[in-house]
Amino acid sequence: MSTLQHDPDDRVQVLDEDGEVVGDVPDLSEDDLVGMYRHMRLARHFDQRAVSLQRQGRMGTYPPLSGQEGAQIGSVYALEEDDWMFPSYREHGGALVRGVGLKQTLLYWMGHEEGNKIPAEANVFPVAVPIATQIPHATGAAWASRLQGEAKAFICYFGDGATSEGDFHEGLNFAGVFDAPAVFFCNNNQWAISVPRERQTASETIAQKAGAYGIEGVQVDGMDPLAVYKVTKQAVEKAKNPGEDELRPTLIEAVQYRFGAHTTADDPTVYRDDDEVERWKAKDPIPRLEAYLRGEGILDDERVDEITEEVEGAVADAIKEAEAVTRPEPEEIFAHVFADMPEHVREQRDAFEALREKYGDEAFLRE
Amino acid sequence: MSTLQHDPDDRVQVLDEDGEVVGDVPDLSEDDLVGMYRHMRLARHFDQRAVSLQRQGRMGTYPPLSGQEGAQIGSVYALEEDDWMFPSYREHGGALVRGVGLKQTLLYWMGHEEGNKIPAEANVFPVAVPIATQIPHATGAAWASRLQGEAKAFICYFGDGATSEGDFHEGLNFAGVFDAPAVFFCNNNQWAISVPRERQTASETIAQKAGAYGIEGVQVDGMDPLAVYKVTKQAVEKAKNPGEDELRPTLIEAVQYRFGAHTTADDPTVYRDDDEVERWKAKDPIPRLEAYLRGEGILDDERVDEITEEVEGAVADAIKEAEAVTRPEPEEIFAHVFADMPEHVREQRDAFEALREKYGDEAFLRE
Amino acid sequence: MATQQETETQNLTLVQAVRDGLYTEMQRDDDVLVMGEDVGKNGGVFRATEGLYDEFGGDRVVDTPLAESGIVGTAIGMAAYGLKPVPEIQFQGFIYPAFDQIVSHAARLRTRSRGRYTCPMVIRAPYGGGIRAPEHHSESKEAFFAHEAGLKVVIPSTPYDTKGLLISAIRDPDPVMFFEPKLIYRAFRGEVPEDDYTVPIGEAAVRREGTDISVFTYGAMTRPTMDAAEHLAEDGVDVEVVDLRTVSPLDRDTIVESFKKTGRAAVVHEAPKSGGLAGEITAIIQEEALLYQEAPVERITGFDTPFPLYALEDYYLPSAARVEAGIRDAMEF
Amino acid sequence: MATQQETETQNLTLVQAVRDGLYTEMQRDDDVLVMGEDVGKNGGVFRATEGLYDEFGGDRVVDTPLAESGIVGTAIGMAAYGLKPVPEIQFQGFIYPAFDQIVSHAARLRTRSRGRYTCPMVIRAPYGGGIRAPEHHSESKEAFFAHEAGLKVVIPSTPYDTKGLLISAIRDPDPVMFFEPKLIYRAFRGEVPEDDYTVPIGEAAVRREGTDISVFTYGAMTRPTMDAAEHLAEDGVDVEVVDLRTVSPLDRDTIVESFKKTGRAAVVHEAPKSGGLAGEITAIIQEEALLYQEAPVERITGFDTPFPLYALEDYYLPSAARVEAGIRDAMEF
Ligand SMILES: Cc1ncc(C[n+]2csc(CCOP(=O)(O)OP(=O)(O)O)c2C)c(N)n1
Ligand SMILES: Cc1ncc(C[n+]2csc(CCOP(=O)(O)OP(=O)(O)O)c2C)c(N)n1
Ligand SMILES: [Mg+2]
Ligand SMILES: [Mg+2]
Repeated sequence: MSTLQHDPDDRVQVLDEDGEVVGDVPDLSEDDLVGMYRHMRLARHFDQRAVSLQRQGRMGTYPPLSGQEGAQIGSVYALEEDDWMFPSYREHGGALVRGVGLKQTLLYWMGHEEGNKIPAEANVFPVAVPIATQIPHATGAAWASRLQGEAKAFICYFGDGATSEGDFHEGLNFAGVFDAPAVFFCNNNQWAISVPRERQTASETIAQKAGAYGIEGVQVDGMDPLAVYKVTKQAVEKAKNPGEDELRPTLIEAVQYRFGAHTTADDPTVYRDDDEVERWKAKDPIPRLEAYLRGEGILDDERVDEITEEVEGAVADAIKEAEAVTRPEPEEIFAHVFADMPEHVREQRDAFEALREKYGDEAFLRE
Repeated sequence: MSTLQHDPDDRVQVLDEDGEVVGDVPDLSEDDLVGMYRHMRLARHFDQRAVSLQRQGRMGTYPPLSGQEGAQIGSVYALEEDDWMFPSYREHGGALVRGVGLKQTLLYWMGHEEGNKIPAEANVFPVAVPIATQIPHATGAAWASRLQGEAKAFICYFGDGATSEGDFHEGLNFAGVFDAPAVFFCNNNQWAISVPRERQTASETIAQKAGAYGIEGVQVDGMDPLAVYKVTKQAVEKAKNPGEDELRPTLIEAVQYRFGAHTTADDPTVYRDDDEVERWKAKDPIPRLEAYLRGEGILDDERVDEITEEVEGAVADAIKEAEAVTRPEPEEIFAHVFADMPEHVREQRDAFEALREKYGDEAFLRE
Repeated sequence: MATQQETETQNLTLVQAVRDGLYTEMQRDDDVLVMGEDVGKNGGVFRATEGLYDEFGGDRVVDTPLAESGIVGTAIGMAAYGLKPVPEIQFQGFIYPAFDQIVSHAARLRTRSRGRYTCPMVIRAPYGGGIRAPEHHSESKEAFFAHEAGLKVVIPSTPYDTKGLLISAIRDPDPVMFFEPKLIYRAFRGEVPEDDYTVPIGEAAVRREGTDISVFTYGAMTRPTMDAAEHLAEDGVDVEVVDLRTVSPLDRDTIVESFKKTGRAAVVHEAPKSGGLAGEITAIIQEEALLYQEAPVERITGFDTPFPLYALEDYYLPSAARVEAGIRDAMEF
Repeated sequence: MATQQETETQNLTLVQAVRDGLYTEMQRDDDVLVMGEDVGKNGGVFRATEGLYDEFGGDRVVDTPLAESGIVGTAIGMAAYGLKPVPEIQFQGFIYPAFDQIVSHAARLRTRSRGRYTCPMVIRAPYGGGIRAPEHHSESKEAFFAHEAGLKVVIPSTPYDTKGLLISAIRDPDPVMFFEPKLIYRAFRGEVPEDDYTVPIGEAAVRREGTDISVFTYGAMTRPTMDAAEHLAEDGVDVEVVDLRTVSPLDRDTIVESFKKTGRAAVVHEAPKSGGLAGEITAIIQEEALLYQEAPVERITGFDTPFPLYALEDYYLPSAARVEAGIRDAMEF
């Protein structure tokens, strides 16, 4: 029986909270296992640095991901080169693996238009801030790909809160009807800002919502990167080569927790207990994978120290590079509205430039 | 076990296609049984006359209901006096039972503003033309009623096509979360204009979509008025007095067929076979209930003839009254935009009246 | 015997020209696909896609579930992935569930990705009143879309323009809202070339030259406007009628040039007055040509009320009589 | 020692005045309830509902699922059923999923039922740029709502007006869009009576009298406009600043009266230029007072582009310098 066909109430797990093996370990090379660990460490360290940049006024609002590395890294490792990723706004970790560099992510949250320019070689869609809106996009792209005879998978990320939006419903329903090769990956981190999962919906699991669309749903321990990898891998494979009478799309509910604030503008102590946070911190995906890899002899102190150093270096470099980027020119506001700039937009740009010439840049910038 | 707890794949039935009893007959007085029959006949006859009025250019576009009387009449009979009804645009039969007269319905489809004025004593919401938009309204009203400590049920009608809209999802999800005393009644008549039920969603039943909201779903033979009554009654009772650990809302999928066109503007022969129509006509709810009532000795030829006569008289009267209503005055356009007419609206009204005075009514009417 | 001329054009209604535009472009470009409610086997509730399903099959003429946000949202994904979807929204009044996808995503995908992703998509919808349709079926809310940067908004008024503008819209690298005046879907016929050809987006057409007053209009309102102009001509008032054809971006050059010639203007649209295109056009005129202005620009529009049920719709819609009265006011100022 | 005066007013920020307005009206009227994302325990992402959950409980201060159409759609049902819901949309940029419920239903329930059902509801949403917020968080799209008959659209700019207008909006028998300028949520404080009081919807306020030019603005743009006016005063240009406070229906009397006095005007808003309120105001001015007009009405607005990421937002928003330059242009015409 495929993992996906589990009763949605069963939560798939490979490693328990101590990193002990409790399920079938997926087939991953040592390189991949270490790669996953390294990427999770990188995501965590980046996250901590990003939060502190924001605190120091060096960056705008930022949505932290700590606690969610297992789901992000575990799932993107299950993708192949030419598969596609449709993120929400919190998947910097996953996007990094898929080719969106840390500098780019920093620039985005620093408010630079350049931060929105996904590198040409990365099959990643832009960040989606309006909740759940990326879900129909992923369905549409997946459908288009299938119409073109390709065998690619399209993974789409969103939160538990997003499942309440109409676009979740319409996106998954279209995927079922048009048999789109999509993997809908719900990062159920228990909270939508201050609104707890139980207030979001009366259904017992989010995975069971798949039934409404005639597609499979599965719940996985989202803080167990190997379980996430396993489940996603199967969903990706099914998207490309479904069995007889099987529809391609899957809804994965990855049960997890965000350790920090919703964004740096949020104070979670207002709505949740420290106790709860501590209980979930015991499930931290990083020590869990590390314990397993140490147990398998794949990691030791020396390698871990090396990784720590690499990770710190990479983040420090990215910050340096991002901070070296100067404020974009105002013409960037006008540059990409249409392929060809219409006359009225050009006039607005020119009029503004003339004013700026006349009064100086400072006249237009608030301190 | 409550009927509602049936496996959604089981379709509740009381009478088979020949009117033979195949399930527990609900407890209904002879008066109610005859009343249901009479109302179904009235709805059917009204429908036929309305279609012919439209053909003769005496009425605008009209959405026929023939074939769907069992679901409409069966379900509204399960309501109590102070329960509420939120229709789509096809429930003239049900609305009639709830106090919206035939004349009113005719005026609505004749394009008179007055047709939109639900009588003060009828607990019925206005027709909802934009698909599925009435679903959150019903949830909101039901929720408001519960907040006020009332024990009323709110039934909301919509089609199979409507289940694809985001508002279906959001409306049912809110109902689950806020435990609203609502009954969501899906008239699955197999078609959304030309789009068949299978193209609407990949889920096997519509009833199973209830699972996404943690509420009960049930599939009923929508052309069996007694089965519809039974299921709706239980849902209404549960809405008012749920059992321990039971949520109030229910999703009912009433499986049925529209015999005629989607609206008088539609030609169904373009997209469906006569064979199919004939197969479903064999399930016609009217002869089915009639056969049962005759078998029980509740109806005989004489009573049926009386009813035929009553029904024809009532419809003829309604048409006469509706056609006697003259074109409303243009000021009706402006009358109810706000409680108090703003100055600019008043000026537009007055300016138009002045022009009409000057040039005569005909100058503004196209032939 | 058919002449050369006759074999190369067809005499089509406006809705047939829509169909012909879709057909022509789908023939030419395999990436074009049509999707929406009832567009397939049924050929569209107005028959705008008639026969396309048989011609191009269910993968390119797609009956979708009843969900406008899903239609536009998946079309955005398709467009970003290289196809050229032409979603139909059955009536403009049912476009609002898709409003978020249109304004937050379709209109901004190019900007938001600095050109990496684009959204070459045409959203078609019949708009406007006058056909005794049920509630919510008579909306004329082009102004909502004209206020969103990143969208072009096209409204044809002749069969020839319809095909040519639709083909331009499909070839446009950016999203285009294509609103079709359903009141005149079948009101008259016009010669339409069988081949493919384009009418440029963003260019107005002077339908009647005149020297006394410029009347700017579009879509179904061109007819009462032309009628009023002809009638006024009998009284010696020489009206210039400009059919805008694209309401965003507006053809400011043509508007201003015409106005400079006449010094008086009216704008006719069936959309509500407040916040409608007439205000925008008035603002442009006085920005560019105040010194030429001899009278206030008359706004001859729908009322600031919901569109009434059909028994009253003739009063709501600007009629030739209202247009004429408005023009006379401007002339007599 | 506190004087009589001091005990009866509080010195509040604009967002505190929102909270105070909600609190005051919820105290007075049990039918009023607040609903939305994070409005309960969290007190709103801007703290506009802080403490209300503790005060009034979870039935009247309701954390909803994350679904804007559901929020507004259920609020319509509640309003029709006799309650007075005050739904919050977390940012104006996230109101679009509810657009259909707002324009197709909230705005039309009274008309569509000939007064049998009504929709006394206030939809609150913070709007506008300037706070270094992420994408889609800086929208200023009041014009969308001003074009829909059946909606009132209110935008306060002072703490005093905020409370008084909010109370008026809650007591209004029809739906009101209440857009709060989040840029100035905490920018300054003002005296706000502790008691309940109302500021009438539909009345503009003259913030600064002047004789040379009338500048019409609202919301967060009142500040750069006042700054520009003060600065121009040093050069002898006497600017009248009119804070519209309600953008639909507009206070045409005040607008026209002011313009007749000065003969010149500018409109300042951060919304995009094309199809923005400035066009509507310009049209009204020339309809009512063309003969007084000495210069084109200057439109000093956001650009016709999507709102940029925050590194560029200062350029996008009309600054005092842009307002001043625009006014000078109008003066020198
Ligand atoms: C349509 C829309 N509504 C509201 C918001 C404001 N908002 C941003 S994140 C968020 C909560 C999202 O919760 P969830 O989907 O669980 O994702 P998470 O942030 O927990 O990863 C809200 C309400 C938004 N961005 N878009
Ligand atoms: C939002 C919206 N989209 C499209 C339409 C046009 N339309 C009217 S009825 C209909 C089909 C409805 O099908 P279903 O929900 O199954 O109800 P039925 O008519 O079969 O009773 C469509 C597409 C509409 N009224 N509203
Ligand atoms: Mg979450
Ligand atoms: Mg149906």
